[in-house]
Amino acid sequence: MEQYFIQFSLLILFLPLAAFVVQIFLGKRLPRQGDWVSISAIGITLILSLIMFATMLSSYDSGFSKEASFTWIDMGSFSIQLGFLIDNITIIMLVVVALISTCTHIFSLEYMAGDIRYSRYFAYLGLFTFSMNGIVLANNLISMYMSWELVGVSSYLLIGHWFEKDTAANAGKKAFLTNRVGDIGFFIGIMLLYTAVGSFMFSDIFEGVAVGKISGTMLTLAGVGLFLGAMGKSSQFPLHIWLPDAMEGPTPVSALMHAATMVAAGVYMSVRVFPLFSPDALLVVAYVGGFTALFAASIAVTQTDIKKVLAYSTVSQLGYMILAVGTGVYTAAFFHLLTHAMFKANLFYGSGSVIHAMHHALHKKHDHNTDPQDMRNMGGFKEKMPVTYWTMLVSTLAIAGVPLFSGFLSKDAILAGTLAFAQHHPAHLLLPVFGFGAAALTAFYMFRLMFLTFHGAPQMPELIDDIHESPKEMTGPLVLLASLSVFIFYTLPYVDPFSDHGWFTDLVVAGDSFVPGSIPAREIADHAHHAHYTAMYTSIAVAFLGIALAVMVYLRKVFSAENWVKSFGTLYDWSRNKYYFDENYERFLYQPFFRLANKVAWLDWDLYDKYFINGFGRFTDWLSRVTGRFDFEGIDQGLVDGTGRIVNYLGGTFRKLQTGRLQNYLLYVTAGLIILTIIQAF
Amino acid sequence: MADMVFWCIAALTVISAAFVVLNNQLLYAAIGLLFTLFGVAGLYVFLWADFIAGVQLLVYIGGILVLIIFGIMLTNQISSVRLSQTNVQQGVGAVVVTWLFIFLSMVISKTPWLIRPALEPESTTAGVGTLLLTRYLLPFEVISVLLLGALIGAAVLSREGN
Amino acid sequence: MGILSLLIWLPIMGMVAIAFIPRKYEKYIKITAAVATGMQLFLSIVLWQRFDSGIGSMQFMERLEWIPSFNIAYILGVDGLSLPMVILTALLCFICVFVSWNTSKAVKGYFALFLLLDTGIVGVFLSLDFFLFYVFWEVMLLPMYFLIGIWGGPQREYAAIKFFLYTLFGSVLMLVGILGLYFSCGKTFDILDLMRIAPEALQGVVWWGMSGIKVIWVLLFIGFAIKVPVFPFHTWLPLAHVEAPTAISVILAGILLKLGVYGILRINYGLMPDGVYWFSGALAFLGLINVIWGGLCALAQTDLKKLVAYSSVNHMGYALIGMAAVIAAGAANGTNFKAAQAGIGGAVFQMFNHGTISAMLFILVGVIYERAHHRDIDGFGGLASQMPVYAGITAVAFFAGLGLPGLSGFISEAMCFIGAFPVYRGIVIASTIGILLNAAYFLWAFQRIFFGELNEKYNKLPEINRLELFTVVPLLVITIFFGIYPAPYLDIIARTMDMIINSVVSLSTFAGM
Amino acid sequence: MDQLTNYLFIAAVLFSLGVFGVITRRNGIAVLMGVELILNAANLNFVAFSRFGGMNLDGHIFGLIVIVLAAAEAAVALAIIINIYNNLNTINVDDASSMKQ
Repeated sequence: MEQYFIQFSLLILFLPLAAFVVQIFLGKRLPRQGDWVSISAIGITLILSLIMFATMLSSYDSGFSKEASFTWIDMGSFSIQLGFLIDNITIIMLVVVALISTCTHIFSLEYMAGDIRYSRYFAYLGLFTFSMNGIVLANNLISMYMSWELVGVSSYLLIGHWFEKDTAANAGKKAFLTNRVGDIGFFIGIMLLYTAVGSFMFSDIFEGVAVGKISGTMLTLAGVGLFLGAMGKSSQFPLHIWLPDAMEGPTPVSALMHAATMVAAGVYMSVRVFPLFSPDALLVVAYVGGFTALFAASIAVTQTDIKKVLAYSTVSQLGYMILAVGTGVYTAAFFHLLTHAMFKANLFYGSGSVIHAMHHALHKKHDHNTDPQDMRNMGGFKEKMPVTYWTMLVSTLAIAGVPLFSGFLSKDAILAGTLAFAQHHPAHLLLPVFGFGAAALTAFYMFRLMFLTFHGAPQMPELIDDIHESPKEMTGPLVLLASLSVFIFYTLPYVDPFSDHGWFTDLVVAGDSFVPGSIPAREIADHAHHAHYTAMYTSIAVAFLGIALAVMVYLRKVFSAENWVKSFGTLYDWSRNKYYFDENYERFLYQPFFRLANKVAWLDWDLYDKYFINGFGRFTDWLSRVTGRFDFEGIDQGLVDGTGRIVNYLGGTFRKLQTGRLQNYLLYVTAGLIILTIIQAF
Repeated sequence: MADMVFWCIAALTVISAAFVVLNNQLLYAAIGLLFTLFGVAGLYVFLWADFIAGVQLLVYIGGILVLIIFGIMLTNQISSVRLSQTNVQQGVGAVVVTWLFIFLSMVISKTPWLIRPALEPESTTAGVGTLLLTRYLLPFEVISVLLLGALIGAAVLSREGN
Repeated sequence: MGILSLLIWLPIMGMVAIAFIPRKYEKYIKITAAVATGMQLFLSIVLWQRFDSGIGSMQFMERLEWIPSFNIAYILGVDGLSLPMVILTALLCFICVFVSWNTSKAVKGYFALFLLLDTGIVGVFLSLDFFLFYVFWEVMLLPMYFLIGIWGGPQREYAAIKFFLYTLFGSVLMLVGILGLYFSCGKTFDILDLMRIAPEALQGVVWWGMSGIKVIWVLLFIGFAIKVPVFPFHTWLPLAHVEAPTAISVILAGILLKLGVYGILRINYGLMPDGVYWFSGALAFLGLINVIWGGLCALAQTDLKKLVAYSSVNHMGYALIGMAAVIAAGAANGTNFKAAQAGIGGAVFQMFNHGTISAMLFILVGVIYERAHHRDIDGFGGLASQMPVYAGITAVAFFAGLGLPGLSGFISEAMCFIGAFPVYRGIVIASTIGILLNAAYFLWAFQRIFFGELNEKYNKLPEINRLELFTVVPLLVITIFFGIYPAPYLDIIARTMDMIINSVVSLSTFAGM
Repeated sequence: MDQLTNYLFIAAVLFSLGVFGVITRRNGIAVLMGVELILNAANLNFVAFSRFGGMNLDGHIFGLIVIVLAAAEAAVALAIIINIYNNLNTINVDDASSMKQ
């Protein structure tokens, strides 16, 4: 089958785009607003991805790689090749994208039913899938960057799907602009690499790095530049502000883009270009990732909006992955990306299911003021929504890092890598602290979410009778993804729940960095292996600590949450208000910026143009007045009119000769002629 | 013989020209003009200009003169007694014109005229025709357009009730 | 008469035909204009088909003596630099006839002047004699003055006179530069001859203690910079764009601004390669200022048309930066031919792309202005639900303006940056802020106009109609096509770009200075 | 008769008489007749110069053109005179002075 992979990839790439085009132009006129077009396109994509996946498993070759390129731009010297790079990472990522995308499509059938822009919604999903696959398949920086931006646009469009709400429109814009900040870094990184190496292809760039065409500070800067792009897309501190706001979009979109795939693009890209990160750049990556993991988790603890909790949880988990890239265990990062995509998408679908139920219940009560996403209005949904509850529980266990579930394996791999890194670089002890701290917090806030939503007494008892389980289109994806959160799917053909050893680790093997002087991948893996058990026991311990705390506070009510709030006053406020990031950005970044823009516009129009440029006009005007005066009074009145007056006088004298009789004139002429000749003759 | 004829014609021309400008009766003046034109035509013949002489007869006498006589007839009621007119500034005019004539005579007699030997007399019609249609084609066309314009203009101007 | 002459004189024929149509038959006047420009468009496509993109030098040359005593001739020719501009001109003029289809004020005069303008523009792009070039340059100016001054908005007279004086100022400097070249390079106006003669003839020429090359370069540059417009000479642009009728704004932004860049590339680069080395740093820096200044000004605007106008200032900055990259090919900069090609190719591509994109933006502004009778960005709101098709097209146009991949603007901007990066690293990095500014002002404006609750005043606003669609869609298609597959364009220009780069590199003695 | 000056003298006489007529006559038609005399004098000169300049036919052409002009002039002039007469009932040139200031 491998010989067909390129054709498959082409289909995988362009089918969703075709669906997008069809939906945009014909969507509203098709039966059922054309949702079947999108579903069938994405379905075929999924099938093709699965065929590729199956082929990969059957050949079981960790070194598999296939590349195809074509010349896109050729001006003689300057040329750009675009193409596909298909290896095991690509195939796994394709499956993730196709799978989550298919689930989202199916989930949306019910969730978005009756929406005024139903066909438009599916169109944008198609555009997103296309551009996401573009990132995944790229074998060069240019097409990756292009898809990167297109992903940003589809995110903009989908977040702003309900653009009548100002918050949604703002969130879309914020997402796009924040991403653009990262993209600028990405682009500068691309330019640095291209200038040094003369190619955009990953393989050429790696080769160039290996032979030292670019090294030292420049290489670090290029790496940081590329990573800036990843920070934007993966919502890392300090560019994390857009992702929580992005929850204004429809929940299935949040599951697809802002949990599983699009935000993971940053991680995917870091994994792809890992071989060119210099040690210094990696350190930056590690600290940003580690800090984000802890920082976002600390915000998630106090949020009351169910989607906001999940959003910050996503930021935190992405921080984990980035941390893993930074500490060198990038395969672990990719592993976590894979498992996280499944359980986080599932959590979002679960929250979507809850919100859907709340929404309908509130709708029935004609209550439009209560926020259907606020967990303080929920509670006791366990019996009413059993499927949602159980599937979410599985995912929560996975994300908390409880053994037997997928998250445990991947998180453990990351923590092991981080710990090993700290063991060999004791100066960076903070990194594992970030990691384990975030793990404890994750367990705590996730169970807080579960308890507040599903356990305890209903906070709004009048609603509870109208809360119903969601229909099959929504529970189907829930069940599917929940089952994919079980460890067994990742460790086959082995069945050891405490080791991540399985098809994934066999097929995705870390390669050496191309930066001269880096630690070989083999050595990093050995270090991580040694740290494995320490990390595992610690992580199980912190996870259970977090869970126990949540049980005591929110289930058993041994401690009162209110008292905690009081004793941690300032800290609570900060966390509750997301450390005032939005406010401070607004105050110290956006507002000064707008003021600058207004100043510049004022300078340009009201000062420069009005006084300087028009000043020329005024000066000329004044000058012309002065010369005009001189002209009129001096030359015109004096010289010209003076001549005129003299002529007038003479004319008065000579006019007497004018008889008006032609014959007189003729006589004068003849006489004059004769007189002239006489004068001439003598 | 030829000499005598020449002088006779010259005399006829000059005398009738004087008659044209001096006679008070307009009709007589016009008759005088007729003879002057005849005389000039005769002089043309002496100058071997047969074609011009013919044209002089046809156009001047047959056309212009008839036109002038018509003009006289139309602008003076036949019943009114004299088709006459009065002159002005005759004294001054005579002096000036005499001086003019003297001056011209001096120029004519004092100028050393360059005379080219004449060829045998022959008909000029063919030569004139060739020249008109070759070297002077443009003036020829222009003058014909002018003539046409003048005629149309004259017709328009003299229309009744204008 | 060759095809190039035909291209130039077709609109004039149309103008003469219109002169004979009585004033009251407005429809036939419009049809005549459409036919003239349509035939021109057809001819330009024929020209494109017959153009050999493997040759970088002039093709379809025409030559006639005009005023032999001053060595002035009627020389026409087309190469990879001018061909796309000619096609763009023909296309935009054709479209603009339909944009102004509903004009009701003095239709006859409007279309007659419009066709005269068309002739002037095509003439500038095709003429290879400096004198002829200047004549067409001025021919263009006058109809523009009347078109703004008579058919414009409330401040039209002020805008027209400002435009006129600004441009005339530039023309005068340019004329002085032209005469300087004429007298110091063997008294010829033939640009191709000058290209051979000038680089050597200008060596060591000193006027009033200044190098002759520098003086002429600066004179010509200012003349062209006013058209571009480069930063300190840009203030005519917002006013003229805002006050001009829609079709004229389209021509202004779509083509007239390109004349500046075209002139710099054709004349300054072609004739004075030494000056390129001397000036390219300043050029890149001016580009940076254009990008940042234009972006910030656009961000602060409340008038939609003014925003688009300032976005032109911003976008032309990228082209300037790309042009400066040409020196990367020189020995002093590591003979990076790739970068030079990317930069100058990007600049030339940016000319075309900005031509289509800004034309689209102005047409779209015109559409909304015709319906709502104002252009205040904050005065709309929620139009996306009322006019979905219009909103969609505007979204694509805005995205093209902010350089979204998949649309043509991205490729040219990226090429400009990539090309200039090796030589002007700092300037390029600073100007990437422009990418953010682009996105900020376009998205913010888009949100204020189209998102949010529908403004009650506009719940009866009609959707974009077929005629307007007909004017926008071709540009939209071009933008998307070149965004996906830019090769056809780059193939046309590549060899000519090579010639420009080579002339700069090989003829320049400045590299060692 | 074979001398140029003879013809020139005759032409001079005609010319002088024509000028005299134009200066003195008050009747428009008489003035016109004076003009005809002047034209004939000029014509005579043309033809005479032609004859004694080596039979160069250019003079004849000029003569012809003068004749044609004379015809045109006479036609127009007479039309004008008749018009004046119809409007003012006089053809004295002095009386037609309504355009005089």
